[in-house]
Amino acid sequence: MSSSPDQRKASGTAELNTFPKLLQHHARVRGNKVAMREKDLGIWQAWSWQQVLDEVRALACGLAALGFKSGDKLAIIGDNRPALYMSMAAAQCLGGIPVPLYQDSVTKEMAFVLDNADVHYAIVEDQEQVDKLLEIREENRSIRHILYDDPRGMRHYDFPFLDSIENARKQGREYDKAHPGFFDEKADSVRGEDIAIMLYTSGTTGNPKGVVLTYDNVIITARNGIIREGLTENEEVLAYLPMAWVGDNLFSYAQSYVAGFTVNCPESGATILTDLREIGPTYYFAPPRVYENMLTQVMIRMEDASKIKQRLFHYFMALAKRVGTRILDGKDVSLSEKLLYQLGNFLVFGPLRDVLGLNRIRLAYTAGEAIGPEIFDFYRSLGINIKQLYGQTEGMVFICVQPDGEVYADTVGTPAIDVEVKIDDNGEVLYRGPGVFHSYYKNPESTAKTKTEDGWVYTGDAGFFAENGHLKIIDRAKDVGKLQDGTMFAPKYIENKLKFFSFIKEAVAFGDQRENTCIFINIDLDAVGNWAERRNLAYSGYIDLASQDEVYDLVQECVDKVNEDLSQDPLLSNSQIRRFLVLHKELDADDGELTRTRKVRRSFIAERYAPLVEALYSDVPECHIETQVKFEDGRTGMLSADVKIREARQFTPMAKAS
Amino acid sequence: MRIEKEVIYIFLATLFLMVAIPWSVGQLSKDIFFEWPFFFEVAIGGLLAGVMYSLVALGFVLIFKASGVFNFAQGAMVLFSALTLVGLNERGLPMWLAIIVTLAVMLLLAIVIERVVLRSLVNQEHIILFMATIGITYFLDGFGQTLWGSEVKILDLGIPNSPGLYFDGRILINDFDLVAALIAGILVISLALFFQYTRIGRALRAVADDHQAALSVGIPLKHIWVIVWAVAGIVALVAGIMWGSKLGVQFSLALIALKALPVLILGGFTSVPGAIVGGLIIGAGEKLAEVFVAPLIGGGIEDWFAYMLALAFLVFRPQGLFGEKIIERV
Amino acid sequence: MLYREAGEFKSTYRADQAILTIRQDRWFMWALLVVAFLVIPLVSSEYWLGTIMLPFLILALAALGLNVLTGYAGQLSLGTGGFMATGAFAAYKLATAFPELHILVVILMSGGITAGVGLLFGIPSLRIKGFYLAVATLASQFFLIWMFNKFGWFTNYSSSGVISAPPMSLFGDNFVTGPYATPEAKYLFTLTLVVLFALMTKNLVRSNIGREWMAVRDMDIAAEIIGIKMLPTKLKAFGYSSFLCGIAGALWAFVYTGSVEPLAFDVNRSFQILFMIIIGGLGSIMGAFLGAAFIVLLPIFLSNAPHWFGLNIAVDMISHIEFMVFGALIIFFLIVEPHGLARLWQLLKEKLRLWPFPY
Amino acid sequence: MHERKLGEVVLRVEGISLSFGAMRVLNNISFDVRQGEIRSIIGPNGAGKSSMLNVINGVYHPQQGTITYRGVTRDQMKVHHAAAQGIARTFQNIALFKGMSTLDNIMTGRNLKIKSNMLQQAIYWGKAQKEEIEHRKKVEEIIDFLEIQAIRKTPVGKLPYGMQKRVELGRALAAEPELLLLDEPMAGMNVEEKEDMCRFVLDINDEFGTTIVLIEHDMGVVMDLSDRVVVLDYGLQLADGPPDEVRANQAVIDAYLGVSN
Repeated sequence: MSSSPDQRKASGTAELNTFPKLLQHHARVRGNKVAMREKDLGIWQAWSWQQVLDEVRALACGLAALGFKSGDKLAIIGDNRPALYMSMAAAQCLGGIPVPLYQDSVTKEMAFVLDNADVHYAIVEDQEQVDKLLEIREENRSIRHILYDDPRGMRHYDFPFLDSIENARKQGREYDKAHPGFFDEKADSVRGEDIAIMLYTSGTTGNPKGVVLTYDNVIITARNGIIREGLTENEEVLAYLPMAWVGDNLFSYAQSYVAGFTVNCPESGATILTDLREIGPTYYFAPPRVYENMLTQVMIRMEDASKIKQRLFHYFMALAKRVGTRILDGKDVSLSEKLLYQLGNFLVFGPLRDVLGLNRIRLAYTAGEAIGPEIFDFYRSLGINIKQLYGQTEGMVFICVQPDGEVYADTVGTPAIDVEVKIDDNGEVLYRGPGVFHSYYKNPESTAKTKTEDGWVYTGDAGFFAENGHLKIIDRAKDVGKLQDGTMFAPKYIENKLKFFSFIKEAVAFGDQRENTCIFINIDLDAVGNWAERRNLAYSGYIDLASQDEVYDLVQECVDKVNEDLSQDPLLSNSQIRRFLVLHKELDADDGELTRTRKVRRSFIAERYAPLVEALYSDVPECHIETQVKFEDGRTGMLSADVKIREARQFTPMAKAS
Repeated sequence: MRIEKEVIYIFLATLFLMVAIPWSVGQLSKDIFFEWPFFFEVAIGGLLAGVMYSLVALGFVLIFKASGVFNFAQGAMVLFSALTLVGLNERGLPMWLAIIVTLAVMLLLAIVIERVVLRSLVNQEHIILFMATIGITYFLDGFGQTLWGSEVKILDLGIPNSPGLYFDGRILINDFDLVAALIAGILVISLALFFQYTRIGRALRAVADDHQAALSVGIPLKHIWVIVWAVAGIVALVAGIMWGSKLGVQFSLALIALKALPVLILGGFTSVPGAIVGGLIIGAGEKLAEVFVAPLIGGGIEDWFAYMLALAFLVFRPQGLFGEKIIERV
Repeated sequence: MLYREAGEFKSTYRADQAILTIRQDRWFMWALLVVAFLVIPLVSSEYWLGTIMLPFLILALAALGLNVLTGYAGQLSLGTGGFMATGAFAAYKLATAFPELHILVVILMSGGITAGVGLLFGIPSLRIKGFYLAVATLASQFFLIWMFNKFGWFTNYSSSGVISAPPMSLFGDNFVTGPYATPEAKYLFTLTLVVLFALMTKNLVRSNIGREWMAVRDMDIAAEIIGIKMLPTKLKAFGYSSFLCGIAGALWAFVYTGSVEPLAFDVNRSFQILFMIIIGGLGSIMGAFLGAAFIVLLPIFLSNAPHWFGLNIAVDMISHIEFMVFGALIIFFLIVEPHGLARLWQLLKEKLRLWPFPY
Repeated sequence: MHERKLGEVVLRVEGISLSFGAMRVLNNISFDVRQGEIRSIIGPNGAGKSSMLNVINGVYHPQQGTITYRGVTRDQMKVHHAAAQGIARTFQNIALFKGMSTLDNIMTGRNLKIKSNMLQQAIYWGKAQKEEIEHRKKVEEIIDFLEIQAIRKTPVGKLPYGMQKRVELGRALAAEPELLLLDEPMAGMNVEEKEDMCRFVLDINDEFGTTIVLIEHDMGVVMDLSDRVVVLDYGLQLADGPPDEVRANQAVIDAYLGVSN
């Protein structure tokens, strides 16, 4: 990376290398500017940077009065609340380490983290969390103090170790008076290489691991992100994702502290959409499913609109699809289409963005999973600058980001500032950079396994660099297999491609150690049902609908498109789908076919439907199967069906020579 | 029918005041002429006029009872029917045929009102329906006059319109009033009987209390509405004939509906007897006040006196003399 | 479609409780005021100002008054004309008995006197409700008109029963009544008063008293149980409503017509105002204005429309047709939208706010 | 639930009899309500429970008996006295102001606490506005307490039944009552809504120390919530005492068995 003026500026403020220092800096420089807002009691209550500092100072001193020392861990549990964000800062000002926990975790999960992280102090949102901690405390006495934000229902909780944040602040102010200089000295003594925070990753297997991040990790990464995107102190973000998740910590805490912009906390889970619209954030992060739900809502609501509106909508959306992303990326568009787009902007895009609350967005990110190209393009064509990034807790989020003007639905962009990325021989992605974590807490073994001596981190993801220099993530490395001919087989990649079609709800790809790829498909009953109704196709239920030839035709179209896509990709063109079937029952977590988070359990399914898999790899056109199912009332029964199998169209691979 | 004691007291007090006030005014003021035969003459004239008020009020009560609609258009229906009758007659139809055709027109009107207005507003609040009838009023007033013109028309049914002397020539009564009151009285009584003793009549009463119950009688709601509006139309026609032949058929006929309003609030919106008694009280009270009290305050009180009288009653009986008591339930 | 609301959040209750909380609405309102105060007087003919805008504004004020009573407090009244007459005659008596009084004082005082009369006629509302009350208000209508006709004192014993407003000026020789007053001055004077009273009314209906009125309207027994006292609440509605109607009456007599007889305020005037709030929208400030505009403009349209089609219809015929059209429109509005033009306006606004979504 | 001590008697009804015409609705009913307790009135349909509440807050005027509230004995309560002295209530059939939003409905509940006069409200400046804001804050606390933020500005007519009940409770709470009468607050609710409502009732009693008189059909709910229970049946008082005692009372068992037959 060449050194831009921005970067020089960044190094010029290098002394602002911890959150305590940043906080004091903002209180000095923009003390009256709003740092945080929370919708509470019907209006957006605001805290200026000076007020934040005052409250943080009071709480920090209060914690100190309770015996909180440098290096102590402070568990933070609750919805996104200013008081909790300030608790984080308060702990950091004392040289302590905040450990945010997922507020919806059950007691057992919480108990593990609290124990693993050696937590003695906790600040929680409300009675619900206090109850959990009290339950944990019955067995694990290591929690010495609990502070809560919302006093509701706490009147009869009479424990010496339990108090409100309010009271702690009050005591803190007295402590501050009694020990002048204590706070400043403590806050100043925090160094960049000190541990800033511990974030527990919800490992898919085994217990969660505490990722230890230093101030340098967090702040340099945050600052690099700000520089790359040109973010300013005037951004507005909505803090609505779990505080325990690294992304929230970066977007709603670290970057706010670095850039000095405003963080807004919604009123409650039920009002997020309203609050989003009220605030109209300029900088926004959401996982793909949020965008997906939003788009679904848009489409459903438009279905009920008058015919004229629908035609207007579809006309301009088609226009947007043609030219919208090109305009956003600053590419050439004919004047007439540009004018037409402006008209569309007035009639459709603008109002749509406004109703969704996305009107003021300058930058929106999505990450975490692959996003459907349709969805991605929909938002971009509306003129919303949504970009993908690729990141991990272990790297303080930023590994790759899509640069402006080079946004593609199927890549995650180029390496972030100061980050190096390489692919090892197995296809696994590795990276190195300022955000690379310190260690896993009390787990040197895992640390060594993940992070090499010279600072490279294994992501566990398989991927490759496309010709344009963008990283393309295919799958979890351990899931990636090989077809019999030795070429790569990435089941999730194929499944995701299929699932991007609204008609397909689930897909299960087989192919590892086999000669080609075959697929089970679950249709989306709502979408296909709707489609069928519009065609006056009668059906009695899922099984009936799934077996109809028209539906097979519909699915075939999707499968063929995926094959066409795959054929473009030199690495994956061999894993084009050969044969597919539409499964006679919906995959269900109750039957063990999906995990509770709705991920397909491929091997279990292969076993359970072995005859079908076998049939896929033979050349029979139909296969009879009987399956045991569990009904909602707990009874079990047998389900039998004749499942049809279809051949998919094959495409010749693109010239491999290039 | 059970009559509450309170009602009887109020009634007696009214009678007493009707006699006592003219008498005492006559004693106190030199300008007021008071003599018992003259008093009775005035009172009887008032009562006869009151029967006419009752007739119009009856139209209101019918509709209100059966559909909960406060039909402000009753007066317009009076005007419209009279205009139609005279108009047809002027265009050469014999009177009997004109009456029949007018009856048919009123039936048609009832059907149209049910179709266009009531059916569309079936579940609306009462006040909305009330305002709709104001709309009907305006429409009928305009429509009738557009069709038949707005000049005053003479309606002559051959009823003698000359004063007659009764009780040894001591009391003077207009024969026309007597005949009109007789006809009105017959109509009132037959309607009361119709309500009380016929199946449809009972259904009409039932529907006022409970739409569901009415349905169980086996008559569709829309028919019931058509019937009451048609009956109200007939009543309007009779009233129109009476008032029209007395005063001439003209726009001011529509205003007599306004006269019926105090009768209603005095008698109670839901009571047929209330309409009768109320009409009589208003008629007599108004005439007596006009003759014995009005000269003292400048005269011309007939515009408002009936209202003030009714208001005075309301203070004691907010639901009117025979109205149903409203029990608030929560 | 025109609305861009994202990012318009409220951080104080004051902002959240403002009359117009959406930026575009505020712009629209300011634009409207600019048009009303600057553009209209500059571009309108004398005819427009004098015979359309003036009665529109004054009747809108009366409709505002009736809407407080009927639309907000739920007390149906058919006595508006009587109260307007009271205002007119009170203003006349005040202006002639105390010629040194300023026009504003005269108008406000006549409003005050009318409020007193309104209170008097509102007393029965404690015991009687609904249609009974409506009829009772008719009594006040007839009684008041009779009174002004009957007693010469009210007209200073003028033989014709007509009262004429003396020339009065706002300051210097800026006359707003009498022969020297320019239509512009009359218009601006009336407009200012009407805008101020509309604002005042809006303030009332969004305050405690307004909520009490609506509570009484929506469910009086529940209102009483939560501590709302019926008589004061209803009387305040009667008083304030008559206050506005009285001022409207005074303006009608003094500023608009200049001379007037009691018949100008007969029961048809009451109905006219009632129609305004039905068509405009019960319980809406905006509705009073929309309804007044509609009712004022409709007859003008109706009497001109035949000419546009080359038809020649007799004047009395036109007035009959006008009756029919009025009646039919009332019914049409009640069927299509019982809450009137204001609701249509609101629905349109909602549509625009949600555009392109239907809900 | 933790052990609670019952306070002073705040309300005592003695020998209350009420009839409408020839129909006797309440017959010689006597019981008391103590400070800070949750007192339930139960009984089958038509037992006179709602009428009893109506007597307490002055909607109905009994022919016999006395009502003693806060040391003052009256033959009958007047509606405005009840409201002014801190008795608030909800209704069996929701009695919200349909034309207003949730916020305005609850604001209306604070009408007795608003001191600015009409002129000040017309000008909407100074005192009136200050008061509006002050009371808005209180109302927002209630909205927060009842977790109805999402429907704050929705016209109540558009709300589902369960939500309307909550708003009505909010309106009653807005008066900061000392005695809260709840007329079947859980009628017609699903299990989840019932649980929420139970929690609110307990929290109100707990957080604000409000004394509550409750009518309820659901016996499970009553027995869980109440400190003491009065049982009515066709206007007669069958029993009065703590839930366990009442449950064991033979007359009560008979009456309820009679109902289920």
